[in-house]
Amino acid sequence: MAVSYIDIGPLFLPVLLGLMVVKFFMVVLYFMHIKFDNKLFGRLFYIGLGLAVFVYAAALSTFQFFAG
Amino acid sequence: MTYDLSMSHQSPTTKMQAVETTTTLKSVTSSRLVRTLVAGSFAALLAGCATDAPQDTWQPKGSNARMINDLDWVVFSIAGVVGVVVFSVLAFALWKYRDRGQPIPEQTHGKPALEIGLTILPALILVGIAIPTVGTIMDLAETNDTECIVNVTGQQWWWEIDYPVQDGCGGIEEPIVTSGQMVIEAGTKVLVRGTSRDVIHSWWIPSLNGKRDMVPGRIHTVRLEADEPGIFAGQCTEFCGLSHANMRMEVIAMNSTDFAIWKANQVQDYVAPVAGSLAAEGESTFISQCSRCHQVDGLTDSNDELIISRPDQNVWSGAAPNLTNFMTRNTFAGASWDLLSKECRPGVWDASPSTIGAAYLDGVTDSCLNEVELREWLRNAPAKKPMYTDPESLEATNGLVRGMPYLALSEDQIDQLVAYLLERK
Amino acid sequence: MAIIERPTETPDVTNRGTRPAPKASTNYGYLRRPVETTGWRSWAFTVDHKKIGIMYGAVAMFFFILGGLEAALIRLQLAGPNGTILSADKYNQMFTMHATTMVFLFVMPMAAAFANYFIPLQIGARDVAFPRLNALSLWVFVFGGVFLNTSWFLGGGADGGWFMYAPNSSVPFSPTNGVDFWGLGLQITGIASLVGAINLIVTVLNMRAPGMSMMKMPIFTWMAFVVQMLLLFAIPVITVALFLLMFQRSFGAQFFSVEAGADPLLWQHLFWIFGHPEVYILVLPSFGIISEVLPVFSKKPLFGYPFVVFSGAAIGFVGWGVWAHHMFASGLGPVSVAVFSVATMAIAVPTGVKIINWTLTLWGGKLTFTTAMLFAVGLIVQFTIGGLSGVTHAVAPSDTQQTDTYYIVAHFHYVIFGGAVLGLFSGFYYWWPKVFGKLLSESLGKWNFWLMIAGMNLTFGPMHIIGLQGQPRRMYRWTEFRAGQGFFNLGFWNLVATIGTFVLGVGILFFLVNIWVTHRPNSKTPPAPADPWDARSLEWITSSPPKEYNFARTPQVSALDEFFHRKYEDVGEGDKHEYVQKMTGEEVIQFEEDNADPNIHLPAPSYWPMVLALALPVMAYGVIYNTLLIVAGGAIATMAMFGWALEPADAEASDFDPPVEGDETSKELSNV
Amino acid sequence: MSDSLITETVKDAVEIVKDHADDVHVHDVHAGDDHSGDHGGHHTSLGLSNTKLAMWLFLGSECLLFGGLISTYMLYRNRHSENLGPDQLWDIPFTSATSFVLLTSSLTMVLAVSAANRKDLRNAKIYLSVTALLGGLFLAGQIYEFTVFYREGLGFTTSLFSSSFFTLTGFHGVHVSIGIIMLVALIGMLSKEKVSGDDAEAVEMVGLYWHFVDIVWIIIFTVIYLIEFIK
Repeated sequence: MAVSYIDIGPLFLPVLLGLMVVKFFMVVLYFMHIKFDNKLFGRLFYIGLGLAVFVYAAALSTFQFFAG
Repeated sequence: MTYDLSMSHQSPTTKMQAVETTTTLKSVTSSRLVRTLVAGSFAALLAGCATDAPQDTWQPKGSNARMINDLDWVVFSIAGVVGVVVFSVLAFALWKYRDRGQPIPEQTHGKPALEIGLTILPALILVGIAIPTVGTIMDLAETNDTECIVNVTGQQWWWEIDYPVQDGCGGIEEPIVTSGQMVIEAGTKVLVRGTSRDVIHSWWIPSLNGKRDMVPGRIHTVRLEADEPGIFAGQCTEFCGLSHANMRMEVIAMNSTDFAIWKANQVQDYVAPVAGSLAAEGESTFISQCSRCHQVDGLTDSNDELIISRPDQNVWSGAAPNLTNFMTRNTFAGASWDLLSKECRPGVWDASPSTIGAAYLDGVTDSCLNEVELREWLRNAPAKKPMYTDPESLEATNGLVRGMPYLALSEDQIDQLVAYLLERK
Repeated sequence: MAIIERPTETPDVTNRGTRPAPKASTNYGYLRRPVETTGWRSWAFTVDHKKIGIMYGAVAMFFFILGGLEAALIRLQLAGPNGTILSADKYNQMFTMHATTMVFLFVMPMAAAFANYFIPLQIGARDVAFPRLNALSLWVFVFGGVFLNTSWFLGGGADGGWFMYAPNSSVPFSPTNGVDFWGLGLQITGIASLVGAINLIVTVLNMRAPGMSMMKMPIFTWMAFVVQMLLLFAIPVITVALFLLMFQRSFGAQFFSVEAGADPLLWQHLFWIFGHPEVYILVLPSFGIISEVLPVFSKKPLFGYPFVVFSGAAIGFVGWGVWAHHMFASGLGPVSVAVFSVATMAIAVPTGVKIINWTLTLWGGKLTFTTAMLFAVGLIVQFTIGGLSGVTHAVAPSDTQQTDTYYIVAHFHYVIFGGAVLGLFSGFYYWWPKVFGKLLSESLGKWNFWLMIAGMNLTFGPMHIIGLQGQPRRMYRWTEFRAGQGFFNLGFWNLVATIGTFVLGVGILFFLVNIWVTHRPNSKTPPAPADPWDARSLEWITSSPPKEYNFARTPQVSALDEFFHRKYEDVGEGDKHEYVQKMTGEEVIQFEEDNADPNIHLPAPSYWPMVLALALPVMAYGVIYNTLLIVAGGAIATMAMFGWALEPADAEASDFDPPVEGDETSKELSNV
Repeated sequence: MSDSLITETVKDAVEIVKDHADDVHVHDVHAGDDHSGDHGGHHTSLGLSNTKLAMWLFLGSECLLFGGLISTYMLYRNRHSENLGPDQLWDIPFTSATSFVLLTSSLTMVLAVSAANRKDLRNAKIYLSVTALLGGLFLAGQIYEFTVFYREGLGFTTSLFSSSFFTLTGFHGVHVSIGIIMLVALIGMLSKEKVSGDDAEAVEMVGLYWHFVDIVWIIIFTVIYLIEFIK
């Protein structure tokens, strides 16, 4: 959390999101045993995760490209 | 209005065959063959049965609609050919391989090379369609070349059309506000900027361009250009509630001289009715019954003060049609009913491009008024066009009406109002 | 949870739970298990996937008729200009509820009926992975559907269209409770779909008979599997949208209030991200059904099985990238429109692959035109027309002329009626003897087929013309001024469409008559033979109707089209093929029964699924009428969940009435 | 992530097609060989636990649910009145603390699962209790935070920002609450030996759910709270 208080300028967002992703996958891979368990469990979960990231990113980006 | 006999003749018979399906097993092949043929000439058929429906999407009368139509023909032809091929192969297989006591066929699970080939083929066809499609999308989105700006605002259930002050449109020095009918100059590229005051509506003049939703909180643009003078009908096509079916609009294109006359007329000073006339009584009825919502520019009250309507205090969408030049339009109530009587209507609507401007500018005269329906409307508007005016639903809108309420006008008052409105030119 | 088939001699392979199963009598409170084998209780509390499948089908059929009546009213209203049969308000409710009913209460549950009944049979399982969850899905769907339709009696149905665009769905624009019923009803049926999806996916992945690899699975199971994956991921998206709508309408949130700065396109994105996969959810099960039927009546395997499987999966995946083609006119920028337009064309490729494969399945076959086969061929023809008109509005500029007109109505009815519904009917005729032990009449079936085909083409064919000539949809009336001139004007085609509706209705009536004729008390229809169609897949290697435990012994699978290969042998040499019958279907089944498994263990019925399902509409009424009901419903749900968790999957012998003696509970399963 | 997923899937697909093309009648009894389980055996075709498969499917589905709510928030996060936006309201040190509490509960959940796997039910129950307690603490923090916001004038219906914020965090809170109920029920059922089926598996299932709720919060905390500091 200390990161919040150090001014690293334009790097802030990527670093923050990078840390988020790292932490996310640490929990999924180790705490939730995806790394050690049968691959199928992970695949089923990643399909959902991937679809979510894809469709919602695409939907939000159409609001950005909105050109009248 | 011409009725193209050469085109409409061959179609009906073939079409009837298409829908006549026999019910015996024997005729599987024959009826399927018929359907195959029909599917093959699908595109031709649909054009064939054109009956000059005013909203026909396949009779473009402007540049954008023509761009779309050109693409349509390519796509429909390709689809037609694919359909013919598929149905021919299918019909042949059904006939050739019907059970005639042949032995059990080889239990083949397929031929990968054939499969891959037959996967690539449709992909190539679609690439062929995709390229002109993307090009057309970009061309249609072009708005930099427009020469005139007209704003449209949808609300339940009519379109307000206004012309902001601009150098375009041949110069507009004073804003013009009208409703239901958009008047433009033929051959001019018009930029329509649209939005909505309540729910989503959609602006669609099929013979000029495809539709575009007009969304509250956003401004969407669409480009219109009419080749020649004429009346081009359209309709709201995004479901917008109770009276969605009664929300229409027209675009009237005229030559530059006529358009200049129309513009000048729209900003004319108010002419009060002759004192003591029926119309003068109508003016006071209008002030007492209508002017809270409907604006008539230049109308003054007994203290000679301008009357400013406040539809925002009475109507949920916050607007009501401006009636200053009511009788210069030839439809009313969301362009759902004609102001012109049945007898006079063709004189304007079916006029040739060279005369239509003048015919339209004549407006609605005493003898040509569709008095029956206008009176019905004044007598009980919600009965003619469903609107939310019952107390139960008014609660949800803080007592504001949606659409025009029942005003309980007497027949005398209606007489007066009709007389008054007839002078609003 | 319920491991439903475990021969006693097999050790617990998971090596985990070693404690003996808890005693039923001491574990789950006051209610004795409902173990009746006859009467309504044997249906209401069953966990048997076959009974659940039949009930799904019956309820869906009821809603089909209801939705059909709604359609008939719509068409009557539009038969002539200025129709007066329905008011504008009632008309708007009618088309909203027609679409909602047909999509959510007919096609989806009917596909669920087939999936429930046939997936376990086709993969050689004794039941689904979670039998009680299966019962929960059924009852949640039934109560959800009933809840949704009670709106007719409580102030009117929803009137915003099945797409329910914001802000027209907000309270000021739709002040009755119709939209609330709609939103909550879909939430409830969504739960049914989600639970069912998880259940069936686990079943397919984990309950296959020995030897049945994924690529030896019958094609219907494959397509149903893809559908369940689509449901699994699509339902939560509509759930979000419906929650936002509920918060907007019932709790004053601002999600779609433009005055507060909301963007109405948010709803459209959420709705169509769900809505487009939904289209494939509707048609893929029928694709699966006819992919079973065509090979059987062509005496030939499905051509290019792996291609059909992967094109099905590809449709499933690409289907997630095309939702915005429902929004070409809604004001997306040209870049987005171009991207989605091209993506939409891409999805035509796998769809085309399917049509090509079906045609090549027929090619070189030995075709018999039974009713099931006619419906399957009918699907190919009608769906192809729908597919081709679909390509014409994948082209975004053309779509701006076509969208929201009757051309679109024509298109999706060719796709959904011509695709999904004809496929379901093919399935009815093909599997009727499997499910009910009697063959439906073929001659009535042919009347049924030809009237439906004639009816649908008369109804939906003219809509192409009506639409391209500019008649928008969702209008409670049309006028002569916009109908064009001449005899073949829009008025003529509107009338033809209405007449077609009644032809279609008569066609469907023939189906109901067929059922009646076959099953009426003094019917002369003999029991169907065990293998009436010379079928190819696993569900036929058991009696018709199947016993509670499905298979006398768990089948060993060694081939795609296992049943065919057990019956026929290729005695040809080299490239020459000659097939001789080594066993009849009856003999194959007899052989299996002679080698029956000694112990079969099935789960016992339960009250809890129904109780839990009942809690949901109670809570939903609470949202509309009184918060106290939410609390009451929540309490019922909590009680049901605890009762469920504490109830063992299998009943004790002493729970039966009269108590079952000794080991017999786990033998023949007369108990379930 | 998705890259390797795609290559893996394609690889499998190729193998399956190859296997299929070789000989469709081949007698293969190694069902679902592409992912044969650790446990072997044949009472499920993959040798996997039905319940665990179901749980992962459910969690995959939940990604789409939270994705929709997060997207709604992202779209509307700037639509609020001048002085009632995230910058004025967020108390990052406080939320960091409650986030830390929730993350810690994931650790105790792992310990509970591992204890249950060792059949050490006593410790498992202790760790489950600590997990529930930490979850409760997080929830209490969230409720406190909500009341502070409310007192500063941010109601559910105040603005688009407030509606979508409360909906998103509220949904997460409901998930945490359900998790706590599951934990407490599990502790009770373990004590009275009423878990139908396998104890360790039951603990693992609740654990998977709990970790998921935790990783959702990782995303929420980043994109909703921390990201406001870019401005």
